[in-house]
Amino acid sequence: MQTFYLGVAAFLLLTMVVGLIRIFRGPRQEDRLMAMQLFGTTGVAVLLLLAAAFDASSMRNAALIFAVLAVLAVAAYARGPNRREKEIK
Amino acid sequence: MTHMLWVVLLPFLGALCCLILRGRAVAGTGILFSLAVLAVCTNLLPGIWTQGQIRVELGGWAAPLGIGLHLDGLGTFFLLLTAIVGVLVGLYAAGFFAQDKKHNAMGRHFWPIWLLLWGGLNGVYLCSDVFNAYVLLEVTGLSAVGLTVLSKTTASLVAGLRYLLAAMFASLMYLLGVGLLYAACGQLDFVLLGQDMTQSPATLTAFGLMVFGLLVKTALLPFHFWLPPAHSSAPAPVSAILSALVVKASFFLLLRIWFTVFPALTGQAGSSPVLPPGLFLGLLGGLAVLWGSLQAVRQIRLKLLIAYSTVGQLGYLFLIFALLSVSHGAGGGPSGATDWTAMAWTGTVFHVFSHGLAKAALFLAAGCLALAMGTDDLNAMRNIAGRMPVITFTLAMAGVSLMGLPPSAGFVAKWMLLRAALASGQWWWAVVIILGGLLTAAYVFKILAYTFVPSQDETVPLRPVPPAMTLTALALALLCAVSGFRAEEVIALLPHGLDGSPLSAQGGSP
Amino acid sequence: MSLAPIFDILLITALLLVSWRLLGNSDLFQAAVLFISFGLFLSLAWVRLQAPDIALAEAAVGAGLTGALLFATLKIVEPKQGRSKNGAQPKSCRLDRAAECPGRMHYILASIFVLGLAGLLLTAVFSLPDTANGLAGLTSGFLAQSGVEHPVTAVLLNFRLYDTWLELGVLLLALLGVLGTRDRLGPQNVTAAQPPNPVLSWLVRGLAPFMLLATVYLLWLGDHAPGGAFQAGVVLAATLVLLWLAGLGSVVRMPRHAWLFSLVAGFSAMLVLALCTTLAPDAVALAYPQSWAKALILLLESVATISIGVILASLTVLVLAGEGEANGAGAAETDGKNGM
Amino acid sequence: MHILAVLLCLAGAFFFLAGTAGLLRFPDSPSRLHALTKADNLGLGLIVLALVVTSSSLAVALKVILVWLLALAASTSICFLLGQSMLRQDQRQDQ
Amino acid sequence: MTTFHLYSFAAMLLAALGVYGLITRRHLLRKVMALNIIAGGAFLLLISTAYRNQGAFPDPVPHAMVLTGIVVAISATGFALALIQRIQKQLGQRPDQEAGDENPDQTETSRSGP
Repeated sequence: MQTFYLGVAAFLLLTMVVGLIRIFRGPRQEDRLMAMQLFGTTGVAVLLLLAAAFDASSMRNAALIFAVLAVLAVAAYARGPNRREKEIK
Repeated sequence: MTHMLWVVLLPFLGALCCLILRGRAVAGTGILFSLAVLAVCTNLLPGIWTQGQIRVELGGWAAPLGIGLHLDGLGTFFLLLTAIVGVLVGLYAAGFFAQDKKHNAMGRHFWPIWLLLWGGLNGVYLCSDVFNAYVLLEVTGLSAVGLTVLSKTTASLVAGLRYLLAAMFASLMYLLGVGLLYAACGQLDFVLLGQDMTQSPATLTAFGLMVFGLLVKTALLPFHFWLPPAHSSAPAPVSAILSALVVKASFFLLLRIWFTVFPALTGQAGSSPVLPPGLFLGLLGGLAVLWGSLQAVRQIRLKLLIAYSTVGQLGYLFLIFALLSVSHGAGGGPSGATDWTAMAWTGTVFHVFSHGLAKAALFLAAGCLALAMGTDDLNAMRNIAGRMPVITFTLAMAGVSLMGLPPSAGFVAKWMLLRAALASGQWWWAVVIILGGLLTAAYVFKILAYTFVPSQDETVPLRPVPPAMTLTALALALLCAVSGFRAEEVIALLPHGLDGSPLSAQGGSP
Repeated sequence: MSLAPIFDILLITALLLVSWRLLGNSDLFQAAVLFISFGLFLSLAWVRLQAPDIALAEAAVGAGLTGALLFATLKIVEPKQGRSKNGAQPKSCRLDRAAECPGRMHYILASIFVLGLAGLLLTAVFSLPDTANGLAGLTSGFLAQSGVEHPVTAVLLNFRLYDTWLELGVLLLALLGVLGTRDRLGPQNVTAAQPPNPVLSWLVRGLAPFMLLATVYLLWLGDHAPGGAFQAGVVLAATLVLLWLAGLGSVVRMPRHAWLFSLVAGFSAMLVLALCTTLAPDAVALAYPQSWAKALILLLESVATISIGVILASLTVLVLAGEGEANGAGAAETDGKNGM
Repeated sequence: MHILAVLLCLAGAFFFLAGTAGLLRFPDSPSRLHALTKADNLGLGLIVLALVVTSSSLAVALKVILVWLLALAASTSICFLLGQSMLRQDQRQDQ
Repeated sequence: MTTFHLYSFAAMLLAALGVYGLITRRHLLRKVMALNIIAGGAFLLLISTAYRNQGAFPDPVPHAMVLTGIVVAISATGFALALIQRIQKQLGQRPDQEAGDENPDQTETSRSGP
């Protein structure tokens, strides 16, 4: 079972590497952030799988923190229009 | 006996007090703590005198596991220099930051950061652990940048950012070296690492990386790019601290890494590499002496001139690596070598001391001038000699020491280095030292010449300078000269310093 | 376990690819996104190398705080990020005059230098033995006397407490440095320049209790398992920043004295320990009294968690607020209404 | 039990693959966003289910489920924020 | 190729890449990122070093060092970014002006206006 989990984790990692293309290409910033978001979720899955494979419960804590704090960067990005932009309008 | 952790504890405690207090109490508290630190440092002197070196294991955990503190004569010299300059700069700062409201706001931030910096510097002089040294490098680096940007001018912000990036880069290179060293040797203590250091690609690379990082931090010639803008755009007391003290801390660590951690690689323990790395450092140092002084001659802003002078004067410090690499590489009996080995050490330590005092005096005097005239352009300094004689005298005294003219402390330093160079048969370093002295004379006389030029309009009003500021600058310059007059006493202290200096530290067990 | 090398190689490819691309391309926004991904891949590497302590910290720092910091700076450095009609980057942020217009020579020299460095580093690493115990043996030998059961916590809070103390000083210094360049003394009443997004507020309201619980949990965990002051501190910091972004108060609503106290609490607690142990005639500097070790470590860790959290959160909030520092009255009102 | 877990895991991996494929192949940003929101939550959900089935204790199972729920909430909000941000920009460009 | 060697090789390559980026990239923000990549390399070296231990757990000392390093790195990064912002703000107006007497809104708005 351990090998199987590792295999699935490796596969998910592969999808992440392939998904990098969307970050490279864009074209919109939101596309890049979307890819990052998919990375985040995939990363959580990989962490959970590795936790199961290595039987290390502390890795699940890392997954938990990961799952939640992915919001932080996007929230910092999508902070509504700047004061400046509003003034221009 | 006083515990040596006090020299770290007290400044930190002071920093916290200054952070929490508000208003006029801040400067008073800062000065009070400065005096206390000076007292503690003086108090440590007898212990070093009798025992040569002191070692403490923090937390009661012996070296490979825990962190040790290690104080010897060399460290004591640096501690004392920091304390003397620290107290006087503190007194100066009390006047400087009381000028107006804007400076008041700066002063509120100055004291906590400066005292944290002081604690970090003292920590470096006690340090005996490569990773602990990394954290201390970060403490000193971040606080130095924090002080640089206090004036909030664009120039100082840009200089501060460049300084920060250089410092981060330097400490990361150092950390990379620490990682390799730990991977190869499995421990972190200076003395223990030095005892079973072997030559392998990993340790050699670690050595290179750590030295590289420290060279960037000490601003040796090709890596000096961050120093002149940072030191010249900071507020005057900060410039004095940066030039006199902060660069010396990374130099101190370099001495430790070079002579204590890697004695086998630097030709200290008999085996001599084909091309001693010390020669390379000496070469860069020699170039720095000439190039830095030459640049200083070309400047027309006083603070920038003094900052370039720092680049040049720091070069002298690196001659010791070249001088000593040959001495031990030759494998001659220590009896013949000790004589001028000791001279090289004495000269270097003396140079650290005299340059620290003189450079602090110069920057403080420049600060007084800038306050009085509103600029530090040399052209504006016409006839300043007649109108501000004390400051001009300070500039002259400090300049005399930098040049290495006879009665001053700088003279003793350069004389010792010169004799060491000649006695060890490396006359070319003597040429560098003399040439550097001449160039230094050129820029010192350039400053003085401007102050004596009679000016057309005598009416440009000068802002009054608080006596606390002029007098502290004068005190530093005089101290520099007095320690030259009293050279015998200071040198008499040095053998005790040498007992604990890395040369013999290998013999003593931790 | 034959699949492990495949996983390793994929992970390393990803790390190198991301960092290469991050440094290479011209779009700063893309670089920022890649930087966050870099943090993510790095924490996978930490987990793979059995360093869950690091993975926990990296999850909060790499994916959370750094990303927020970078996006905030981008907003100011490149206000027209993404939808740029004139893609010119502001000149002002290229301060390195020597590199202002780097010629071919610059690149060639840099390449030679870096290739040499890489060769040196790879040779060095190649010469290292496959197995070595470092200080692991000593650590586990003295673990029983340290007062905690988790070796990393024992190293941080007991064997090498001095480093941890100084490191809290570094944190404090970074914040003091930032405050020194500002006109005001703290993040009090600093608000985002715009009303918070209602969905975000709703989400954060739900998440915040979980996160605060996770902070306490991680702190408590540090005694016997991966976790502890650092991890709990960075999670607390990220939570506080999230609260601020959602317009829910956070560090900006702390009374000045409470805020100042939390900043210095961790550093001072260790200072007090150092003072007491240095002053006491028969004590060893920075050594815990044997029977008190466990309790004192827990106390120090709790205080350090608060300090790390508040310092990092204040730092991030100040950077995030950026030009919004001079708070608009409207935003302040919204903030007041939603304040916790 | 194991077979069920293996199947669930494979299905989850497939959804992640589909999500990545959608991210790469779909022509415009909104449709990519749609593909993403479904794929990653379902993928993670299935893998979590697999881990729950094989988990050694109730605590582990609950924690894994908690991770999934939190990730669900977070990713939904992220996608909403991103969609909103795209919409706002499009409006601005139309003006 | 052991796991240790694989990851420590990667670490060294990352560090070298970071140095290259630091030297050749002009934008300050990217220099900061390059520094963080060097830091990542240094941390990876330490952690892979710790992984070599054959005992029950990896060597905890490098783990502690990296935890310290991560927090140091994030605080220095935050400081650097704050400085970059401040410089940008001040350069957006007139260069070499004192920070005390500035009006951040005016020039910023006019500069970013269409």
